[in-house]
Amino acid sequence: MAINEKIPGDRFMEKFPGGEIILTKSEDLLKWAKGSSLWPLTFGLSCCAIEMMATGASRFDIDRIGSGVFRGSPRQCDVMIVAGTICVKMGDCLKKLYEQMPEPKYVIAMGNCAIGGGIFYHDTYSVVKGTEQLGVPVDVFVAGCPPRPENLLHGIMKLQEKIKHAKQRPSTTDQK
Amino acid sequence: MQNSDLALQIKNKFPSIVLDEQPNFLVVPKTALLDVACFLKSELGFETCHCLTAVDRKDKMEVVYHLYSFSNHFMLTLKVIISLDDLTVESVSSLWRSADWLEREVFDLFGIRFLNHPDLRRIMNPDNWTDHPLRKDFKREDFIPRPVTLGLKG
Amino acid sequence: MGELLTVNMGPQHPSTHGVLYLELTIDGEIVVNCKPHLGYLHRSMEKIAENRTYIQFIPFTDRLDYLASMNNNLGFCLTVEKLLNIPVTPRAQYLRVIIAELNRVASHLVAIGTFAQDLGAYATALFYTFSDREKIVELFDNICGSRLTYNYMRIGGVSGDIPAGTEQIIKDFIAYERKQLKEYNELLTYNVIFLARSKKIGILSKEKALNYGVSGPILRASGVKWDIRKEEPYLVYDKFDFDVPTGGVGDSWDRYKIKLDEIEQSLRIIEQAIGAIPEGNPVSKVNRVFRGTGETYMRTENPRGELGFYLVAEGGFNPYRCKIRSPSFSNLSVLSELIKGLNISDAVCVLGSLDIVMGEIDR
Amino acid sequence: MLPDYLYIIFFFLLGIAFVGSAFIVSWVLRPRAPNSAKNSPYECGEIIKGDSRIQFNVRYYLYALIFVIFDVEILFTMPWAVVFRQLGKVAYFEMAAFVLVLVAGLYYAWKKGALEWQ
Repeated sequence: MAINEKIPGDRFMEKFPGGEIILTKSEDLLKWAKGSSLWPLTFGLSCCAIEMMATGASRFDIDRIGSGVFRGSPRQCDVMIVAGTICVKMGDCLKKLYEQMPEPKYVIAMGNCAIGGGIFYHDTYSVVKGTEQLGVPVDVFVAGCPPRPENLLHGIMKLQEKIKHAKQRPSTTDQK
Repeated sequence: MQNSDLALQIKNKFPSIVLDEQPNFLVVPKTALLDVACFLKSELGFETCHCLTAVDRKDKMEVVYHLYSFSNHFMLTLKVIISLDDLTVESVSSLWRSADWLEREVFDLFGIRFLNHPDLRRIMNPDNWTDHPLRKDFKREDFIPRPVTLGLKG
Repeated sequence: MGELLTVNMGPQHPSTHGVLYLELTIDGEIVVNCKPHLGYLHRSMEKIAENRTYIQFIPFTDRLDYLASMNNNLGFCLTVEKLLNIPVTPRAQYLRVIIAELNRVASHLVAIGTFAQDLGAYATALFYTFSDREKIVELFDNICGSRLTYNYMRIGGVSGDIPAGTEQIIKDFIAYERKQLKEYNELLTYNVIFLARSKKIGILSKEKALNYGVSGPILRASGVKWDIRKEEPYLVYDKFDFDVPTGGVGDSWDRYKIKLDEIEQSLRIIEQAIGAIPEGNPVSKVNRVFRGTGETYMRTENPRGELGFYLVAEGGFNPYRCKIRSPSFSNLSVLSELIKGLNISDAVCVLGSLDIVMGEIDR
Repeated sequence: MLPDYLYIIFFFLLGIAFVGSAFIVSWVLRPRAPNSAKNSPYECGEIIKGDSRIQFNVRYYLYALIFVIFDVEILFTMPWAVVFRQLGKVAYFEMAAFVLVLVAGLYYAWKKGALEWQ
């Protein structure tokens, strides 16, 4: 057996002949750890929050992909799931909370309202038309009104892929 | 218990005021609102102010009170007409505590000032806003109207 | 009486059931004063209503009280039918009653789960009640294709008939849910810690409840026997016999127990309605372009209280003014009076027992 | 005599190294992008109202005191619990007496109302 026979399906790890030892770069190990333990911030705004709770509940079980620990304070979170309609009054709170999250942080815009105002795009005076308008960089958009729990799980898996395959260390200073 | 005998009782209690009686609501002049409301609450048993709102009729404003009496199962709709140049009316929050927040919301969305209301400030919109959104003449540049669909001409 | 500290129990908080901002002034652990700030989910629904036709506004009513979307749809459609006096076919009336009561059960299950979570039963109760709710939500998924925002009711009936096997699914669910209710009573309702945490906390007297315009389970918990489905029956509620559970003292435990009993009553209604569904098409054949003049006010029994719609029409396709009287708005106004003098953990308990939904408060 | 002390020193250094390595590794690996909003205190997203440097209520101190007592008690019962089978009956009653004294202290604090918040 060749010394660095690749493990099928993942180009990071190479298997030693004995099979017990796996050789990988520390960078990839770090990315794998970051990706599989994304702690979301409890940031439910409106109807999508109920679907987020349903994803957290026992049937769709967000714990399978490692991000079931919903933290209350932004200091202990990795991902901010913006679930619901962002209103003008809530806009600066959202911006401040995003700033207060420690560095490797990601944003999932869940639901049409968080993506681009959704059903409240026309004839409203108090709705921010999407998270991007607040200057908060969004990593994954999960469409739907509200998106089904499977969509949210798919969105989080897409984020995990994005983290694992990120080329250089994503520091937000040059993320724009 | 119908609108008519209610109007009758109010008329003989306050002979001076001009009461305009419609099929399903009563219109009370602005000045006599507080004493009629007191009378309704104390003698006629209207325990709760179920809903309080305003309608912008472009040339005048209407403040609409839905008062409900649990004892005789009747929902009275009381209206007060306000002219556009003097948008103030007496506050009934001293009688019914539920009117407190409802009046704050009407002030926030319509700009009608409620006199001697305990804490009259905006409830829905940020405090630094100056315009009142639910008025018919509400104009803003970032207000995106829905394109008129071809089918229905509104 | 130490120095007072102002704490923001702010818009982003795990136990405020949405984006509610309570500015608490506390002395140590005791809440001295509470000042609620609303508007963090104000999506200008009433301004939208003035630029939409009656049918186009129905999806927006889903997003008012997003835990009981069917009941909001029902409330709005009944108001429009009363305003434009549109007939409703008998089958549609029975379907509406069954589905509205199922949605009431689903909404109360969420309220019970989050209330127990607020008292420290971290997520265990939530998992139980959410797995029950999943059964109802899956049923709604089969009936109208969506899990949360259904847009199922139409003016004059419902959008589509229920698929073939639905009666049997509902019957199985009723049997299953009754077993679950017994389990909740054993597990949670008479649990010593649960009683110690919620008995005698946030007592709401009858007069104060009426004065603040409180309605729904909270009013019944304070001892007022009042249910719109009994007092002013709409649809076919007068054909079913169900009783109105009222509580004793009006504390947080009573408000919780009322919701459990109401689930039992809703199951009874569904059972009787399932047996008596008449045949016929689910929506009345009417000219689908609705316009009219006049004004009307109609209220229905939402899981959280009396949801009222005040519609003013001036002849156009769109309503001239649509005021939404939301029950949680008045229920929440009692909060600052109830929690003066309690400590913070009890304030969270009272807020949980009031069971508010911010989408309906901020409209 | 000396080697006995060596063990203690060795374990002491091991403890420090263990804790220190955790700090050092995380200090090396974590990205650093401090900005003004991140350093401001977290108040649920809202602007901070009032000042947090106030005289705290004395109740908090009483709670902390009672906690420290029972924390120290566990500190002593832990090594005993490891070898209590070999120590025989006498050590058992000794420890029981120690625990009973503390329970009496708790009973006194409870009846005195130190645990009530009012």
